[in-house]
Order: sequence, then structure tokens, then C-alpha cells
Amino acid sequence: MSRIVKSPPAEPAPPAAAQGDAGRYLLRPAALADLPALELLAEASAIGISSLVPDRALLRDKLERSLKSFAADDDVSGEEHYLFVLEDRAQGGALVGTSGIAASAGFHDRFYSYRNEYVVQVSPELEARNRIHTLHLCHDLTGVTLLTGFHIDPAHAAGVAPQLLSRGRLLFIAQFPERFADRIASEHPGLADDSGRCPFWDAVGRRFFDMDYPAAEQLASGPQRTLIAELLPQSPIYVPLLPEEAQWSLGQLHPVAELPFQILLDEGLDADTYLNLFDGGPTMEGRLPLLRSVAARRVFADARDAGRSLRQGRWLVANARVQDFRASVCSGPLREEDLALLATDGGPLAAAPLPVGPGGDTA
Amino acid sequence: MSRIVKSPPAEPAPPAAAQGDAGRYLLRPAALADLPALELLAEASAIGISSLVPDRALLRDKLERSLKSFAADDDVSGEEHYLFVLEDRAQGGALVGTSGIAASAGFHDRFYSYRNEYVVQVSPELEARNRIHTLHLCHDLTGVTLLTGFHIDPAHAAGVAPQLLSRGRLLFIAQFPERFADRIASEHPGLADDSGRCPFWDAVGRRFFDMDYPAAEQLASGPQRTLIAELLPQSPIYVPLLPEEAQWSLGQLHPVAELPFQILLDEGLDADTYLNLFDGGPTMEGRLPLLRSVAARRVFADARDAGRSLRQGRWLVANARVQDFRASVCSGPLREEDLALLATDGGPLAAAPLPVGPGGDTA
Amino acid sequence: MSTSLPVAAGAGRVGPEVAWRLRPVSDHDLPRLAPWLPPTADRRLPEPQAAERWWLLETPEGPQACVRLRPAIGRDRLRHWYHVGCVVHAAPSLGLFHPQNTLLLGNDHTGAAELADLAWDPDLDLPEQAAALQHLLRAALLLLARDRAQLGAQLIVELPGLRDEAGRSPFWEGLGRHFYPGEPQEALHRFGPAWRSHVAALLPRQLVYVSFLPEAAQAAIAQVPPACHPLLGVLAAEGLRYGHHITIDEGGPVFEARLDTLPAVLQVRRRNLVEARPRGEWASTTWLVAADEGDEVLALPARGTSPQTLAVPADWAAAGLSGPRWTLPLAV
Amino acid sequence: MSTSLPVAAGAGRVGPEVAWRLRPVSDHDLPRLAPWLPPTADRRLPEPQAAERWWLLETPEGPQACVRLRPAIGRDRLRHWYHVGCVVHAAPSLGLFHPQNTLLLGNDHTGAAELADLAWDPDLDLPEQAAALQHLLRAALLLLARDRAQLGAQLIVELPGLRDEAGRSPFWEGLGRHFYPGEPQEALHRFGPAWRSHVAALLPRQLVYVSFLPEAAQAAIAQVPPACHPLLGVLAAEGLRYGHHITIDEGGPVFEARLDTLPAVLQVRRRNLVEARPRGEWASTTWLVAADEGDEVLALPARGTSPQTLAVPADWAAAGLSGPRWTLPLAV
Repeated sequence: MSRIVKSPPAEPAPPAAAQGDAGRYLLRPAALADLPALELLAEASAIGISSLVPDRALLRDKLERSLKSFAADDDVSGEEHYLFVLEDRAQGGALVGTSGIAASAGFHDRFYSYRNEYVVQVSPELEARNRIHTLHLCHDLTGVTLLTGFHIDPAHAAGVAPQLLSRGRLLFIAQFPERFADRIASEHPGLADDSGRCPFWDAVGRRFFDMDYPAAEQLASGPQRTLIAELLPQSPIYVPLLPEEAQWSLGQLHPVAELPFQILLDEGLDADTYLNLFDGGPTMEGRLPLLRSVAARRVFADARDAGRSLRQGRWLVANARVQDFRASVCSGPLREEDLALLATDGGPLAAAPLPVGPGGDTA
Repeated sequence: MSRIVKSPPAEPAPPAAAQGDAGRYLLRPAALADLPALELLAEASAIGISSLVPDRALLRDKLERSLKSFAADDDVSGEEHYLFVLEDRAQGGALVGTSGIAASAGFHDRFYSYRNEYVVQVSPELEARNRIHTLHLCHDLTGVTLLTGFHIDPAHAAGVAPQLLSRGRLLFIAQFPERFADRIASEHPGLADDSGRCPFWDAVGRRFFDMDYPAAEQLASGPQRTLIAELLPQSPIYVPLLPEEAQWSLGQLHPVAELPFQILLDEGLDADTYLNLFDGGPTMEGRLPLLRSVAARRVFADARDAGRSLRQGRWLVANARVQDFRASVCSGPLREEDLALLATDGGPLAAAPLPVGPGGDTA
Repeated sequence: MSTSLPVAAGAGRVGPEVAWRLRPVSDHDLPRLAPWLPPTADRRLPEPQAAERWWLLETPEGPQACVRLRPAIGRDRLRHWYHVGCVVHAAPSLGLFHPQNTLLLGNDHTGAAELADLAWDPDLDLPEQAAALQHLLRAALLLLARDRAQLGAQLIVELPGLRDEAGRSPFWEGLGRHFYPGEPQEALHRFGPAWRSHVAALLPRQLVYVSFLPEAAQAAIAQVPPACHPLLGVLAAEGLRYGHHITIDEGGPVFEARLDTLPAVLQVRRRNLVEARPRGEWASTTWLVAADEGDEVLALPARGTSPQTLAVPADWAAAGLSGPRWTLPLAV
Repeated sequence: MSTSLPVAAGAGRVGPEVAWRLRPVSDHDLPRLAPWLPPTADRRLPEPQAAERWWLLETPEGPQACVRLRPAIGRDRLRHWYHVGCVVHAAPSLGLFHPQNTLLLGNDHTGAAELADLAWDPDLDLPEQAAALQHLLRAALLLLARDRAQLGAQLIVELPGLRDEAGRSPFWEGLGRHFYPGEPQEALHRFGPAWRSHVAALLPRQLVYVSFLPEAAQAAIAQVPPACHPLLGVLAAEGLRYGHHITIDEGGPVFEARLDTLPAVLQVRRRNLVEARPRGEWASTTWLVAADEGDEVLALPARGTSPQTLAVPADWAAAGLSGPRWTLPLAV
């Protein structure tokens, strides 16, 4: 085994890059002009984690907050929420997805989760040994950076689009570490059916609140989240005391979130430690430098430098600008038009190898 | 920036490798014949974490257990405790250090530690917000692999010897993952003075046991450890209620353990989460694949393969044998005699780059 | 300051037999009561429509003691106490047996009725203090029995905890202080008795081992200052007991009882008051009497002539004290 | 089975006035008592030198009830109970106010004296059951008062919890079962009453919110089976109260009291027994009498003639019942 890597010959692009999607999608900060398109996306039954409500006023607030966040300079406070949109250039730049980043979970307040813990208790006389699963209300994730609101048009769920939509955010975070924590988390919805039945909520939260899950979910997404957390038991919840259905639902993912979950699992986020307070869904968590796209990230001085190096494989490529952030998926060797799309303005670029599929290996 | 690495020219060895210690030290499993030398080492005031008592019967037990552990084949149980010794070949193979690995912490039982936790409580009316530090009795580290008993002759504490003595174990673990957990921990002594005063014990343990620290320490190193843990409070200890001296001592390292601690800190073990139950010293912990020597470890098919690749820099090199395990520090380009020392018997070798100093960068 | 003792229903002064009465505190009593009240006490008159009441024991020599009734606590503002528990750490193989006291913050007495801020004239002799407190308590229990339907099932009385000469509570210094660095006196001044609900949000929510507290704080748990000793005996005699709860600010003991099993409450009867027509020697004892409405309790010599009737002296009957009343003998 | 009632100190049978006595259980009583005992009861006679005692109420018609005294519990083997507490979850801004009951495992009554395994003849009428229990308890309290120095400060009585027709405890099924899958009956059979100490090591050590338990388990907390209702009244009348602790296996209530403030204990006096010389009508009541040694309590008609003396009928005095004895009137 040798670490010498030969300069690749000018052979045809490998199969992974032959999908023709290279350069098709563009990830960029959402603009006010995206409002109608976002509203359409919110109305459509899109795949993903929807924190997108088809309410124009709310969407406008969200957009304006994001614009302010991208515009923030040295004065980042942690309150920033960045909203990205995904353009399909094959459809004239139509908006086909959106995702976000909350700079600091629970900004100005605690961000609560349940942490899985296991206690072993032994009775030598009874020859019995229990490994008891308990849930601890904790605010370990306070201040971490949250990946939020992944949302994609189902027509684009199969190709590189979701990869760009999710992982592109990590390049942005890695590019501007002063705006973010070095610990990343992401909440994913747990099991709940269309009628609003949620086994975890019904077994836990409902005992402390006289409201059903949809009402709680709505409260939980607002400023009352902390208040609600504080009304939950402060002592550990003994899982064996929960109804079986609720026990089974712990850490279970709602099928609608399978795609964004798999992408982040592949990035190396851990899904076994934390649970969402309300629905028991998995809250993933990991250290930024250890995430796959960040660890394998390469930085180039300019587009020419990048062009020279990225000669094969499929790459997530992003510029290093804030308000004019652009990220795309390119196949090596890079084409002029790919690089133009990224609008580097002569500045540096970063690239990370893109895996073939959400659970697959690096191409 | 390019990933192409040129084959290095046959230039003189870099300064780091010029210390002349290359090939001087050899790490190997302890043999029964080492008993008198180990006894001498135990009697001398050696630097490090001493679980070595100058008691011939105890040492013989230890050695015999280690021999059985190295000899265990498919039937590893987790009960293994491996004991290594460090030979100084410049002194005709004199024994100058020892270190160990316990395959599974708390084998057959729980392995207790305190975990640092922080709870935030708020009184809006009083405009007060508390971040309360608590210690949770936990057995999170049950079953992890423990690095134990680092112990070196002070005359050899300055060079590569301690590096080999500590990190060589990691190569052994990485070589034989089926014998170990993929989580590594190491306990380090906390503050206690020669008269046996230990601020942490006096503030916590002593309230539940009528014994002073040396007596407790002795109990804690025996089979009673779990029993003692279970006699400690099962609910969190509120740090603000401890005497100030005890608060200050939390996670503080006894100066005698500075050297082995720094080496493992440099390996990437985390020292902020767990504390020793008895003296409040830091218990370090990390995942094996993320440790520096393991992550940067390279495997070669045979000595020739290794010789071709390790042409510069300083390397920790080890063979892939169990009972005949050998590890040494070599400088590139490797010499025949270095390789001979490792007694690979034609089998594979592993190497990891060695940092300059305990806290330094990779050479 | 001496106050006349008019009979509630009647007119003018009553005979010499009247020893004392219980009545609501009014504005003009405040200067007299203020110095008796512990620093933590509420000093405001209850709102006219409030369920809370504030009562005074009035004798011919003036007021001697007062107490506040809270019919059901913990609703308007949360109330917290520590439960004093015990965990044994034992290992026969080590010859170890350590019972450890523990404190757990909770709201265990939520919904209970409370007799709060018991205070009395410290210038009285000790026997007088005990008598005043017994009269006050017994008269209050008569009203509690009458108004039972509006009260919680449990009755509690919080007692003051130990304080040093500078007015500091060793219990607070040893525990609460570590979680709220502010001055309790200032918080009390600013928020009134509600400050304890506010500060409870900062206190440990998990079990605290008492052995982690300084000696002085440990020694103060459930202890009362010597000035309160007369009260201890009176509460015990009436059937209230320390129930292993203490106050969060001073560590003072909380006495408790189930209202429906308190001897005094069980003795309260609605009786018809009739004029006594003594034949020969008339063996009277002191009885407490209250009407269906109003918070006045009169103490007068009378004699229970049947479970349904109470014979009262002619001058009382003449003053209008007749017909059905709520009654309780003073003696335990 | 009918047993004669010899006077402890005297010889032969005594007069018709003797209603009953308390005495230690002996071997030959076991067949009679066995069917009364709850399944969780200890069925062994105490060792001759043990501090533990086991007493029987014996009447002319035979034994009617029995009780075991453990002078200071929780030392030889740990004893555990759940403390039933309350935590309020309130948010005025959401209009939310939820008092939540909680259970916390602990050893709170360690060191207390215990009257254990109270059992009685279920074939008696309900009033007879209540009378038997009152006699048993009061006689036991006389001995407790006499032997006060050897006992803990607190007295507890554990009551059985609810069980369904199959003998299963809904409280255990809802809580303990999740932490120990074995059969309590089998463990009880194998380890005796000590099984509860063993199983406690497996039970939750942190606060358990009652609302996580099934309805049936919640409803069983501190409840006793209907067959035990006579006992509830007797315990209450003697001043024992449910003190918010329950047993860990059945959730039955634990009644408690401070020994030194129990009315019966306060009434116990060492008196000189003298022969009654009635002038005219001799108003006697039933008194309980015990010697300085031995665990026999006799019930007999007598009259307290002063705080220091008790007048007993001539036939009792003739049978040797005179001189100093420990005495207690039967009536509360």
C-alpha cells in the first residue's frame, strides 16, 4: 500500500458522474422574491421535514429573518436562522426545495431534549439484573447549530438534489465557523399518524398537558417550547412504565423524513442519544469536524485551482461568500459553466466528495 | 493544493528523527521472568499512574493473568488484563517501564464513574439564572477498554520512551479489535497529598464511609469497587454544596500523572466528561477509530512494504502478533535492524506517526 | 391598648364572665400586631371577598395573638417544601450501616388549609403565651370545623426556623444560598411571601443528601427558635404533628393533621343555646361559641346539658346569645 | 379452640370478670392463627432471645387476633417504602395547573418500631372484629409504653393493599412487575418477608410519576381491602395516621405515629393495685394491667382511685394481682 496517487488520465467520467445532473441544481440563500414559490412548495405535499406552513405572512417573516441573518456581519448573535432554496436550472431555475440552519439551538434559552440513559440494578439474592432504560430531560443541545426544515419536491427526491440541499449547508457552516457552533444537531419527526395520534406524546406529554399532539406540536414550534419542556417531569422517565406502543416508538423516524435522515446518518451524525421531547423522534447530533463532508472538504484558492484538482468523481462545490453563497454538484473534470454558476467572484472554493446515494459510499 | 504526493528524495532524516532514540526502546508483553525487574520498578519512585504495588505475590498474579490474556485465543471473555513492559536496549534490555490494558472495564459488573452534568434553572421573577453543576453516578463506561497502570523510570521520561509505552498499546488494540471495545478510557489520579488527604474524597466519599482516602483507594482497586460505588448517593451531587477546595479539585490531575495524561490528551481522549469516583480525577474517554495514532495508522503487508513507505519522519511501528507483540519507535528510512527487532516473522506491520512531544504536532 | 368586647349579636357590654374572643383583624389592629409577626409574614389585610382570613385573639387586656387562615394553598402561587426522608446505605460485608437524611423539594401540601403566620405577644409570661395560643388555635379550629366544606382535607402550620443573632438562617446559608445568591430579606421585601415560590425555581430538584450541608444547617432542620416552644406544645396537644416536611427558606418544621380527625374538629357540635337555670351548684366550663356567619368566636362559661344543647348564663342569653350555634369546649 | 385464662402471677382460674388477655403466641397457637395471616406475613415464632415478639389476644372463646412487634426495623435487613409526594406542574399563562402524585423509594421509617402482621379472626362480626382489634392494639400499646426504652421513636403499621380475585396486586402489576418479572408469591415463598428487601434493589430509585402507572395501580395506592376496614377505624382512634408512605409490593398504606405522643402511651401509668372496697355503687371500667416483666396483659374491671392507685375487685387481689403494675384504661 502506498500513498502515492497518480494524476488520473483524461478518461471518460466515471459512471456515477454520468447521471447528467451535474450543474443542474443550485443551492443559494432564499430571497424575498422566492416567497410565491416557497408558498407553492409549502402547499404541495413535499417530502421532508416540514416546518414550512403555507401561510404567506409567516413565510415572509421567515424570509426576512433569513435575509437579516445572511446580512449579519461581525454582529452575529446566534439568533440567526438561514434559509436556503434549491433551484432546478433544467426548469429555468424553478424552486424545488428548501432547507435551513438555526445558528444556535434555543438561543437565549434552553433547548430541551430527552437523552437515552441506561441504569443497571442488581439483586444478587433474586439473581436478577435489570438494565433499565430511562429518558432524561436535558438541555445538552442548547447552543448547538441546528439543521432545520429540509423540504423537497418529490419529483427531485431521487437524484443529487436532496444531497445538495442537505449537505450544501454543511459546507456553508464549515466556511463560516464563527457564525456557528462546532456541534451540529438535527431534529427529525417521530411516529404520528395523520389523525394526530402520536404514541410518544400520548404516553408522556399528554399526561401533563390536556392537549393532543397537533396542538402540542404547534406550541412546541413557538416560543412556548421551553415552557412546555419545563412542565414535563424533571425526573427520569422509566421507559418500562410506558405503554408498549410508546416504547417501540422511541427514536423511530416518521417515514416522511427517511431521506433527510439517511443523508445525515451518512454524514456521521449519531441518532441514538437524543430524542425529541414531543414525539420521541430521533434528534441527531455530531461534531462538525467529524462530519463526512466537512472532514473530506478541500479548499481551493480559486476556480482554476479547483479545476486542476477535481478531475474525476462527483463533488459538492461551494463558493466562500455569505449573502451570495452558491453550492452545486459538479462532476470532474469541472466545466467552465459549472464554475461560473458558483459565482466565486475570483474567491476561494470548497469541495467535498459526494456519495452515490444517501447510504452509499463516496463516489 | 494537490493530493499528489511525490516519492520523497533520499534526503537526510528530518531533525525530529535525529534524536538517536530510534530503535532504542522495545515494548512487549511482560513475561514471568520480568518479575524481579517489575518489583524493582515498583519499589523505585517512578513517574506515572501506579497500580503497581511492590508485592511479589501480587505482581506474580498480575503477570500470570497477563500471560493468560495474551495466550487467550478465540475464547476472550473481556476479563483479560494485558501487561506490557518497556525494554531499554541501550541498557541491554533493562526494564524501564510498564503499562497495561484491561479489555473490558468492570468485567462482569458495572464500572462506575461520575459524569459532569449541568442543569440550568431560571427564576424570571428574581431575574436569576443558575447553571448548576452536578455529578451523576453512572456506569456509562462499563465494558469500555481501559488503558491502565502507566509507569516509567524517571530517567526515561523525557524522550520517546513514554510515547511508545502509552501509544504502543493503541496499536495493539487496533490490531486486535476482537479483543477490545471500540471505546477507550483511562483513569487518572486526582488531587491527594502524601498524608492521604484528598479533597474530593473528604467531601463526598467520606460522608458515606468511615474511612480515609488511602483505605478507600485500596478498597476501590479491589473487587469491592462496585459495592462502594453502590453505597454512594444514587442521586446527583450538587457541586455548589461541596466545600470550595473540593469544587476546585474536580477533574484536577495529580501532578504525578501529567505525562501519561498529556499523551492521551494528544491522542484525542476527552477529559471533561467523567470523573473518578474516589478522588475526582479525570477519567478520559474516546472512540478508538478517532484516536490520533489509530486514525493515522497505516498497515503494511510485510517489512519490505513498510520499509518502502516509511522513508522519513518518526514512526511508532508494531508487528501484528499477539503473544509475540513488539512495538518500537523507528525513524524513516527504516533500517534492517529496526525491522528485525520487531520480529514480524514475515507478517504484516502497522505504523503510526509519532508526535514530537506529548502535546506537539505530528512529526 | 384595651378593646371592649361587645357580643356579636347583642348590644352593649357583657358580663364579667367573658374572658376573650376571636375576631377578624382590622386596620387599627395592625400597629399592635406588626411587631409580633415574623419577618416572613404577610402583613396585609385580606381582600374583603378573599377566601383568606386573618384572626385575632382579643382579651380584656387587648389582642394577644393572631393567625391567618388560607383555606386551600398552592393554587394562586405554588408552594414548596422539602420532604425529609431517609435512605440507608448499608453493606453488611463492610459492617456499614449509614442512615442518611435526604431532602426532596416538592409541593406535597398543595390543596391543604393553612394556619399561617401564628404570632403572639412575646411580653406575656410563658404560661400566658401557651394559654393565648391554645385559645387562638381552638377558636380557629371551631371556625374551621364550621367552614369545613371550603377547606382542604389537610391542615398545616409552618413554624419558623432557627436564625442566628444577625437574623440569618443557618439552613438557608447552608443550602438555598448556593442556588440563589441574593438576599432573602431583600427578595422578601420586594415580593412579599411569594418570594419563596420564585426562589423555589432555583433550588435543587433532585434529592439532596443532608450530609452535604454544613453542620449548622443540618442541626437547624425542623428546629424552632426557643421563643416558639410554647407553640409546639399547643399544636401537639391539639393533634398536629411534624410530618417530615420543612420550609425551604428556614428549614422550620411543618406541622400537619387531617382536619377530619382532629380531636377539636370532632368535638365541634351545632347546639341549641339555652339560658341556664342552675339547680344548686352550677358546674360550668369554658365553651367557645360561633354563629353560622361571621368570624367571631366567643369564650364563655357554659354547660353542655345534652349533645344538642348548651346552657349559657342568663346575662349572655339576655344579650341575645341563644338559639343554634357552633360550639366547642375549650378544654382539650 | 378454647383456652383457659390463668392469672400470670397467681394460681388457678380467675373470676367471671376477666374478659380477655394478651399473651405471647406459642407453638400450639399456630394452626389457629395461620389462616388469618396475610400471605406476606412472617409465620415463625420469634427466637427466644430475639427483640421481636408475637402476641395474641385470647378470650374465653379462644384467640381472636394477633400482632408482631418489631422494636426497631430496617437494621437486620433494609426496609423500603414509597413516599407519596406531590409535584405541581403549573403554567398560569397556559391555564395549566396539574398536581401530580409521585413515588420515591426510600428507607424513611428505618429505626421505627413496627406492629406487623396484624391479623384477626374473620369469622367474627364486624363489631366484634373492631373490638378485638382495639383490645389487641391497646394492650400492645401498654407493653410498648412499658418497654419504651427499647423501641424506636416512631411506630408504624403496614396495612395490606388491594388484591384482585386471583390474588394479584394491581399496584405491583403496574409498577414492580416492570422491574422484576419474577412471581412475588414465589419469591415470598423462597425468601420469606425478606424478599421485599431483595426486590427493592431492582425498583426505580428516582422519582416515579404516578400518572405513568395504569389506572388500576393508581387507584390502589394507599387503599386497603374491605376486610381491613375495621382495622382502619381502630388505628385512627388510637392516633395512628396514614403518613404518605405505602408498601412497595402492594401499595398498602403505612400508618404511623410518634410513640411518645400517642394518647394511649401518654395514659399508661405505673399504679399500685389495691383491693377495692366499694362503698355503695362501684363504678368500674375495664383496665389493662401488666407486670414489669413478661408479655401478659390482663383486662379486668377496676377503678382508678388516684393517679397512683387502681382499685381491683377482691377476687383479683386475692389471686395475687396487687402491688405496682403498668396500667391503662381500655377506653380511648
